[in-house]
Amino acid sequence: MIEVLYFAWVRERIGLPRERITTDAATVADLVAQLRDREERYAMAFADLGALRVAVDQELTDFDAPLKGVREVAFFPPMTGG
Amino acid sequence: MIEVLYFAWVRERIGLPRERITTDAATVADLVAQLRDREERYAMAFADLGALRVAVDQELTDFDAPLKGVREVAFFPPMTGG
Amino acid sequence: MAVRVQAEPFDLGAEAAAFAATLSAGRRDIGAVVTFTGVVRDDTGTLQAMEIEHYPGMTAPAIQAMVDQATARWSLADALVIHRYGPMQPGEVIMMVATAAGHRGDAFAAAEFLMDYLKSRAPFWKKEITEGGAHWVAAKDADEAALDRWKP
Amino acid sequence: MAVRVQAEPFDLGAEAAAFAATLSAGRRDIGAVVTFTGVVRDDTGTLQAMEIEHYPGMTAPAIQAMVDQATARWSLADALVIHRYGPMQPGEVIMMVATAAGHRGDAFAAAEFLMDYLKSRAPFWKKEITEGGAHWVAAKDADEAALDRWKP
Repeated sequence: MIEVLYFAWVRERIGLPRERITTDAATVADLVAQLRDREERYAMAFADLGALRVAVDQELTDFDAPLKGVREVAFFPPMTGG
Repeated sequence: MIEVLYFAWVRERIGLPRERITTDAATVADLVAQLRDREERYAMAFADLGALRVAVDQELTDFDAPLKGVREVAFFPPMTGG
Repeated sequence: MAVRVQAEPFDLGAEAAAFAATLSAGRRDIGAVVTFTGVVRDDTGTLQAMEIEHYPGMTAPAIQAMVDQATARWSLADALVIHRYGPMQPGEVIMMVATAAGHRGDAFAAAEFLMDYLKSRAPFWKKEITEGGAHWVAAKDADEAALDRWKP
Repeated sequence: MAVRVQAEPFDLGAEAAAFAATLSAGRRDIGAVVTFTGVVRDDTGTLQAMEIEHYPGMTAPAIQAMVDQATARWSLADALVIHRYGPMQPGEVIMMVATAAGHRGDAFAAAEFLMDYLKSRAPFWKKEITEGGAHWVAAKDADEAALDRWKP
């Protein structure tokens, strides 16, 4: 069971801020592929991975990061703080 | 008649902060040569021109600056503000 | 080395004074204090509000990691980062970085480094609300490129 | 664009707050405020006092010319320079630069430019008074070299 979080327009497109997902995905990319297959709103949110960033257990990482032992995955657009 | 000002250790070596000098010197360098010839304390203060800076009418300039029409010349070490 | 992530407005002058006060208490090796303050800008006069979303669990640790990097890289006596989230008005302070060091070079470099990283690596997202609607501010290529100068 | 040359101590927080207040009154094109504050440092614990001499007729106009150069070179909304002269104690504030701009790059660059020029081109001379006596602080090669980066 992984806690999946969405922020900014990813959250708005998917329509919820977080959800618990039971998955056998080996990597973040695998998880994204499973999410895309769920519903149109997920497919839309994950249409362009180049426009997305991912954090695994609250650390920025890449889409090929492994999910073994991971508790939390977050998807969001490039940050715009400061 | 030119108002000549001295700052920091130049002032201390010469022993006064300012004086009025009547001179026919054409350039700052000529004025320095005349001052050096005056007394030992001037010769000491102007021993190394590389260690000095000059302002003419309150603008930083070089030792070959002309003195025609000038009202004020100031001698001092490199600045250390900020 | 303090990091604060908060919704509440704060005052540049009060924070700068408090930062300087902790410095001047007891230590005499500080010659330079730099502050950067980010303000909600409204170039076109159409901005009604700015809203900043963040990632609560990640934000403060991510900023602390940036401060730790800055401390490892430059000779810093102290550093402070305050970043707000939630709704704010044009003219309001969004965030602030302060650095203190023996020499100005370290204080300036660390403050610019922290700003560049906060812009592109801290989990904040800005939304602009105008009469025409709301939109998420896009990341700028220039902000991403600014990180290059800090590569070892 | 204010320049103040004064003997009186001043407070970083109060000056930063006043600078920001004039900015936020009415204009909304400012996104970045940078301050630099110089403090009397005493690394060795032997400094009793610092004394700064200056060239009264030249100081303020020379600094104003630097501010004008900065304004011509970067897109600045406002700038402030305060520099003290006379005696001061370790830990006291010597001087301050503040810049305000639409974007952080302009505000940082103008503040660093002003600092580099103030260090080597404004007519101030520092004297350190220690138990062992008084001596004039020598100009640093590094401060002179710092000006090179601003050459066009």
